[in-house]
Amino acid sequence: MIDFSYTVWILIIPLLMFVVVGLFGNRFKPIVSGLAGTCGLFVMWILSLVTAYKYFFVLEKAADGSFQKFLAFNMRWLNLTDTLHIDMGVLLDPISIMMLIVITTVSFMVHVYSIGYMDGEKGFMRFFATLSLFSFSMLGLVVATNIFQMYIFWELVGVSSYLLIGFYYTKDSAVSASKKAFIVTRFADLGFLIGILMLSFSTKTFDFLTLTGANSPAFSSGTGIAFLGLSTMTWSMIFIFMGGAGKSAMFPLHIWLPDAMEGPTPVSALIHAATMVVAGVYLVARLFPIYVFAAPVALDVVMYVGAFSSIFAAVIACTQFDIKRVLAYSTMSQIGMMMFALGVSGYGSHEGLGYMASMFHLFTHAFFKSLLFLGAGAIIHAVHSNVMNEMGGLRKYLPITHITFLIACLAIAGVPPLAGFFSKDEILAAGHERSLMLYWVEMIVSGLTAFYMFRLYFSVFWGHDRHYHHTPHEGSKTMTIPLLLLSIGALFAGLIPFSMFVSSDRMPFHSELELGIAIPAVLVGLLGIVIAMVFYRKETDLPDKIYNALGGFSKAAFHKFYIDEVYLFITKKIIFNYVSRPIAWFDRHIVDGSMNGMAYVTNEVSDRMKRFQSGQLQQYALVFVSGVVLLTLLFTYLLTN
Amino acid sequence: MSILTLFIIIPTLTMIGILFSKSHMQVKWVSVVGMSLQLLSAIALILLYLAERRAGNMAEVLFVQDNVWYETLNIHFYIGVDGVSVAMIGLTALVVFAGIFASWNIEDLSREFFISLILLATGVFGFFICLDLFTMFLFYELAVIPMYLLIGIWGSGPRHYSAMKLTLMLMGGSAFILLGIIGIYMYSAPGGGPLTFDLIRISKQTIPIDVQRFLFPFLFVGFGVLGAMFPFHTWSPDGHASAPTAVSMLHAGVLMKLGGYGCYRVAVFLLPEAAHQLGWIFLILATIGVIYGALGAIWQKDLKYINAYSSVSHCALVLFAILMFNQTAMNGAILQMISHGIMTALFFALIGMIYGRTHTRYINEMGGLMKVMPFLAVAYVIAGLASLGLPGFSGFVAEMTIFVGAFQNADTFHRVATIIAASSIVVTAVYVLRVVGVLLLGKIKNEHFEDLPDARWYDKVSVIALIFGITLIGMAPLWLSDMINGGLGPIMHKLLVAVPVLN
Amino acid sequence: MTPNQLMFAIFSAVIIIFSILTVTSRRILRAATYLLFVLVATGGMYFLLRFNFLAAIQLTLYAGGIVVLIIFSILLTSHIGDKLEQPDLKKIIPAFLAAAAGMVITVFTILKHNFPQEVAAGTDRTDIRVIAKSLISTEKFGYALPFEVISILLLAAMVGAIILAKKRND
Amino acid sequence: MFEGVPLTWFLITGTIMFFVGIYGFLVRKNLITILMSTELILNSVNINFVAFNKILYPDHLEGMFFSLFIIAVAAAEASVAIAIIINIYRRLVNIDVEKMDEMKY
Repeated sequence: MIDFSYTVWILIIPLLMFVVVGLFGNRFKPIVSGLAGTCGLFVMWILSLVTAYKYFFVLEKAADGSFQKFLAFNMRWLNLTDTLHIDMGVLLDPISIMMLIVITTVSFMVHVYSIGYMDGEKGFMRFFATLSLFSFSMLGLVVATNIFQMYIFWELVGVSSYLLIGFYYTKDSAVSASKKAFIVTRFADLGFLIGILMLSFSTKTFDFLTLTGANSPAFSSGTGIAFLGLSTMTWSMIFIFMGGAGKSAMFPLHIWLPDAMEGPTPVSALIHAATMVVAGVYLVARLFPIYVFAAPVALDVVMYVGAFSSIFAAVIACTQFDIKRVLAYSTMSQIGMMMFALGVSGYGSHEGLGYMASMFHLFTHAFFKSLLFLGAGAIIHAVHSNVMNEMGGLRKYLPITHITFLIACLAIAGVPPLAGFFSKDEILAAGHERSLMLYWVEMIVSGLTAFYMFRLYFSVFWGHDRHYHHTPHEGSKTMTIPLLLLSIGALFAGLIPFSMFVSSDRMPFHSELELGIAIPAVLVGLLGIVIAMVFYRKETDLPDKIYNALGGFSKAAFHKFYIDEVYLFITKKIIFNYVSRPIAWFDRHIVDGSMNGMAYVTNEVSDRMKRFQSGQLQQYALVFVSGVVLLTLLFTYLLTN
Repeated sequence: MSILTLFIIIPTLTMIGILFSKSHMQVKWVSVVGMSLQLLSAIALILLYLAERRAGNMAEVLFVQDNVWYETLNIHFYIGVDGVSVAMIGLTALVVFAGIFASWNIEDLSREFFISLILLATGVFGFFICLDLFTMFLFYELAVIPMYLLIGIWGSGPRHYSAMKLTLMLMGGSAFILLGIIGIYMYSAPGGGPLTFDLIRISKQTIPIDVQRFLFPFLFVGFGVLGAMFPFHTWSPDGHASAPTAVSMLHAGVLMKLGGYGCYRVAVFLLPEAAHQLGWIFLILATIGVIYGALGAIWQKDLKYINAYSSVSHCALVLFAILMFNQTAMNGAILQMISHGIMTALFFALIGMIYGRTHTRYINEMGGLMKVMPFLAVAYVIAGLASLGLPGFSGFVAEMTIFVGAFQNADTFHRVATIIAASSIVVTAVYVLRVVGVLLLGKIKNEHFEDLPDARWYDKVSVIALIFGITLIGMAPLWLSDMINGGLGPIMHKLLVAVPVLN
Repeated sequence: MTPNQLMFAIFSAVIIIFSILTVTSRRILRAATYLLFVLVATGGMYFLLRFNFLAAIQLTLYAGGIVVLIIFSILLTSHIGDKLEQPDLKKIIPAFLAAAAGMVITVFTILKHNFPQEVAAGTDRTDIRVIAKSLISTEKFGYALPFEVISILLLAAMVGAIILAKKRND
Repeated sequence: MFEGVPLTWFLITGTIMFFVGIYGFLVRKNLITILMSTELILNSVNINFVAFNKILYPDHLEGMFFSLFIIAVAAAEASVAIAIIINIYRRLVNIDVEKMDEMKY
C-alpha cells in the first residue's frame, strides 16, 4: 500500500495561498500574488498528476481487479450524534482523481491566462486570492470523504463563485448576477441539505465508503413508502439531486448561469464551464450506487431533467448573440447530456456505460469548453465587446485564437477524432440502450450543438470586417500559451481509453466504438456545421427569415423561454411584496401594536386614575366625608348582625 | 476562592478604577485593561476547564464555591461552571472586550457610560457562573437595568421610547421569571428539609407534574422575552436601532443569550416533564420566529432593523433547538448562541462604525462603500457570510448541528419543523446579499462619502477580535462542541429519566 | 320647661340658625358676624354647663381673637361690597347629601343609644384653682405635658404665621 | 340629664352644627369661609366634649381640658391658616379654593 496522505497538501496549498494572498497580498506588487497563485497551482498540478500515475499504474488493484477506493487522509472535524460525525479528509477513487486532474489542469491554465488577461485590473490580488479559495473548495469537494464534507465545500464553492462573479463590484449587473447565482444555488443547496438530513436519518452515517459500499445501509433502510408513493431514500436522493441541479444549472435552476457570465472570462472558463458546474454531475456519480439500487425513480428524474435541460439550452443557445451566453447555454446543454448519461446508466461494466460516458464527457468537456471560454476571453480582450454582431473577420487579427477556437468547436461538435466525438458517442450509445426517444433527443442536441457553435465561430471569425476602435491583436504570451496547451487536450483527450480507468464499479473494461451510432452522430454534427456555414459564413438574411418563420417559438427562445421573468415574478412580486412586506407591516402594526397597545391601555387607565387627584380640596373632602359616612353606615348598621 | 469570583471582582475593580479616573482617555484605558484581563481570565478558565476534564474530573460542575448570604430564605452565593457556562463566559468576555473598543468614540459622560457597560457585563458574568436561582435572578436584573440608562442617555433616534419599551418588556419577562423561580423554590424540597434555590439540588428532585405545567410557561416565556421569542420580540428592533454601538453589541451578543441560557438551564432542566408536554407550543412559536424574522428582515431598510430581525430569526433557532430535546440539537443551541453572539456583535460593531462615518443607516442612501472603506466592507461581507451560514464560520457549525440533531427526532412533527426552519438559510442569504449588494457594492451614491476614513486602530481591534472568534469556531469546532457536550450530560440524563419516550 | 331648658333651647336655636347662615351667606363679612353669634352662643352653652372658665376662654379667644383675625383677613382680601358667587348645584347637591346622610346617621345613633340617665352629682371642680393646678400637675389628671406641648405648638404657629405672612424681599 | 336638659339635646345640637360645618367646608369657595366652617366643626366637637364631661363624668375634667386644648389648637391653626391665606392672596390675588389646584397629578 502506497502512502497517499500527502494528497492533503493539494488542499492545504491553495488554502494557504488564499490566506497569505488575501491578508498580505496588498503589501507587494500585484504581479507577486498572481505568480504566487500560479506557482501554487503548478505544484498542485504536479501532485495531482503524480497521484494519478501512482493510483492508476502503481497501486495494486483490489482482489476482484477493481480500483481501490480508500481514505488517504481523515480527521474528525465535528461530532454530531453518537453515530454521525463530520470528518475532513481525502477520498481517492478513479473519479476523484480524474476530477483532481481536471481541476488542477484547467485551474493552472486559467491562472496563467489570468496573469495576462487581468493585467492592470484593480483587484488583481483579490482575484487571485479568490481563485485560490475556489481551487481549495473545489478540490475539497471532489475529494470529500463524506457527504457532509462535500456539502461544506459545496457551499464554499458557491461563495467563491459569488465573489468571482461579482468581481467587478461597481457594476450593478455584476452585483445582481452574483447575488442571483448565490441565491439560486443556495436554494438548491437547501434541497441538498434536506436530502442529507433524510439520508443520514435513515442510514446514520455520512460516510461515502459506507454509503456506497456493498452493504450500504442505504440499500436496506428508508426503503418503505414514505410520501407520495416514493420511499424516504428516493426522496432524499431527489432532494440531493436538487442540490446538484442547482450547481450544475439544470432546468429549472439554471437561470443563474447565463448571468454569471458577468464575471471575468477566466472565471467563466474555470468555474462556469469546467469545474464547479459539473459538481452536480460529480455528486450524482458519487452517490451512484444508491441511485441505482435504492432510488431508481430518482435516477429517472436525473435522466429526464438532464435530457430536457440539454435540448432546452441548446435551443436557446441558437438564438443568443452574446458570445459568453452562447457558451453558457452550451455548457448547460452539455451538462444536461452528462446528467442524461448518468440517468440512463446501470451499474456494472457494460451496463454502466452511461456512467463512464458521463465522466468521460465531463473530462473532455472541461478541456474544450474552457478552451472556448478562454478563446472568447481573448476575443473580448481584443474587441472589448461581448456581442457577436459587433464582430466579424477576426481570423486575420487573432490567428492563434482562431485556430484554437476552431479546434474546440470541432471537438464540441463531435467531429472525429477530436475529444468530444468519443465521449458524446458513448453517451449516445448508452442512451440508445435505454430509451430510443431520448436517444433521438440527444441526437438533435448534438446537431444543434454543432450548429450554434459554428454559428458563433463563423460570425466572429468570418464575415464582414467591422470597424473596431483599435486594431484587434492577440493578447500576451501568458494568454496564448494556455490556449495552445488546452487545444492539445481538446485534440487528444478523447483518445484516452477512459473505460480502463473509470467505471461505475471501478472495474476496468473495454468499450467499443459503435459505428451504428457514431456515423449518424457525426453526420448530424456535420449537417449542423454545414447549415451554420451557409447561414453565417457570408452575411445573408436567411437566419432572420428562419427566425421570423418560427415566430413565437424563436422569440420565446430568444427570451430564454421567459424563465427569468417567472422567477422575477415569484421573488420580487410574491416573496418581496406579498410576503415580506406584509410581514414587516404585521410585525410593526399587529405584533408590536399589541405590545404598544398594552402599554397604551396601562397609560390610559393611569391617566384616568390620576384625575382623581384633581387638586380640588373640596373634592377630596367630599370623598373623604362620603367615605366616612359610608363606612360608618356599613360598620355600625349593615355589617353588624 | 474559586477562579470564578474573578469574573465578578475584575469588573468591580474596573468600575472603581473608572470612578477615580481623571480624563476621558484614562477611563478608556482602565476599561481596556480591565476587560482584557477579563478576556484573559476567560481564556484561562477555558484552558483550566479543559485540563480538569482531561484529568478526569467528572464532577457535574467545577470550580465550586458556596457561601450563604441570606440565611432566612436559604439563599447562597453558589457558583460553579460546566462546559456550557464556560463557553458562554468565553463569549461574553470576547464581546465585552470588543465592545469597549467599539465605543472608543463615546465623548459624553464617558465615565458613566463605561461604568454602566461594565455593570451590565458583570450582571451577565454573574448570571452565567451562578447556580443559585435567586442569585442568578439578581444578576439577571443587574444586567437588564443598565440597559435603560445606556439606551436612554447615549442612544439615538427615539431613544426614550425604545429604552422604555425594551426595559418594560424585559421587566415583564423578569416578573414571569421571578414567579417561576419562587414557584420552583416552593417545591424545591418535596421530601422535606429546607427549601432551596440551589439549581443542582433541585435538579435531583422531581417537582410534581401539575406544578411543572403551571410554572413552565412562566419561565419559558419570561426567558423567551429576552431571547426574542416570537411574538415577544418587538423590543429588539426598536431597542437595537436606538442603542449605541457597544450596547447593541452586548445586548444582542450576550444579553439575549441569557434568555436562551435561562430556558435551557432553568426551564427545561428543572421542569423536564412539562417541557416535553408543552414544548410543542413553543416549538411552533420558535419555528415561526425563525422564518418570520428572516422574511421580516428582507423588507427592512435600516441596517440595524435588518440585523435585529435577523437576530430574531437566529435566536428563535436557539429556542427551536432547545425544544428538540436531544443532545445534538441542544449542543447546536449552545453553539448557535455563541456563534450568533459573536456574529451579531460584529454586525452591530460594523453598523456602528459605518453609521459613525456616514451618519445614516438607510441602505438606500449608501452604496459602493467597498471602495471607500475596504476594511469595514470586507469585514461586513465576512459577517454577512457568517450569518448566512457559510462553512468556515461559526454559524454553519451551529446551524448544521441543530438541523442534524433536530432531524434525528423520530416523529414527523419535529422533522417537518426542522425542514421549515432549515429553509430560513435561503431567506437569510437573500437579505444578507441584498444588504451587501446595496450597501457595499455598486457605485458610490453620495459624493460626500468619497473621502470617508476607513477603520481606525481601535475599530480594527474590535472587528478582528470578533472575526477571529467566528473563524476559530468555524474552522475548528470540535473542542468547543465536545466541551459543550460534556456539560449537556446532566440535562440529557434528567430529560431521559423524566421522559423515557425520548430515548 | 325649666329655665335651663329654655336657655338651652335659645342657645341651641341660635347656634343652629347662625351656623346655617354662616355657611350660606353670600356676604363674607356677614358670615363672619354670624359666626361670631355662633361662637358666643357656644360660650353660653358652656356657661349653662357651668364651665365658667371655659366659657370665658371661648369668648375671649374665639369671639375676641379668632373672629377678629378672620375679619381682618377678610378686609385684607376682599372688598366689603363683594358678594360671593353662588356655588353651583353640582357641588351643593353631593355636599348636601353627604352632610345630611352623616347627620341622619349620627342623630339616629345618638337617639338609639341609651345614655345613663342619672349620674351621682360630683363636686363642683370647675374652680379656677383646680384648673390651674391640673394644668401644671404631673400626677394623675395632671396636664403638664399637653400644656407644654400646646405651648410649643402655639410658639411654632406664631413663628410660622410670621414667616408665612412676612413680605418676601426677594 | 343636666338640670333638666338631656345629654342627647347637646349631642344633637353638636351634630347639626358639625354637619353644617361640613357642608360649608364642602361648598364654600372662599378660603376664609372654609376656615370659618372649620371653626364651626371644632366648636361642635367642643360642645360634645363638655356635655359628656358634665353629664356623664362630673367628677372629672378631661372633657373641659380637651376643649381647652382644642381652642388653643384652633387659635394656632387659625393664625397659621390666615397667614397662608394672605400669602396665597398675595400671589394669586384671589383666595378661591377651586383655583388652587397646582398640586394635582
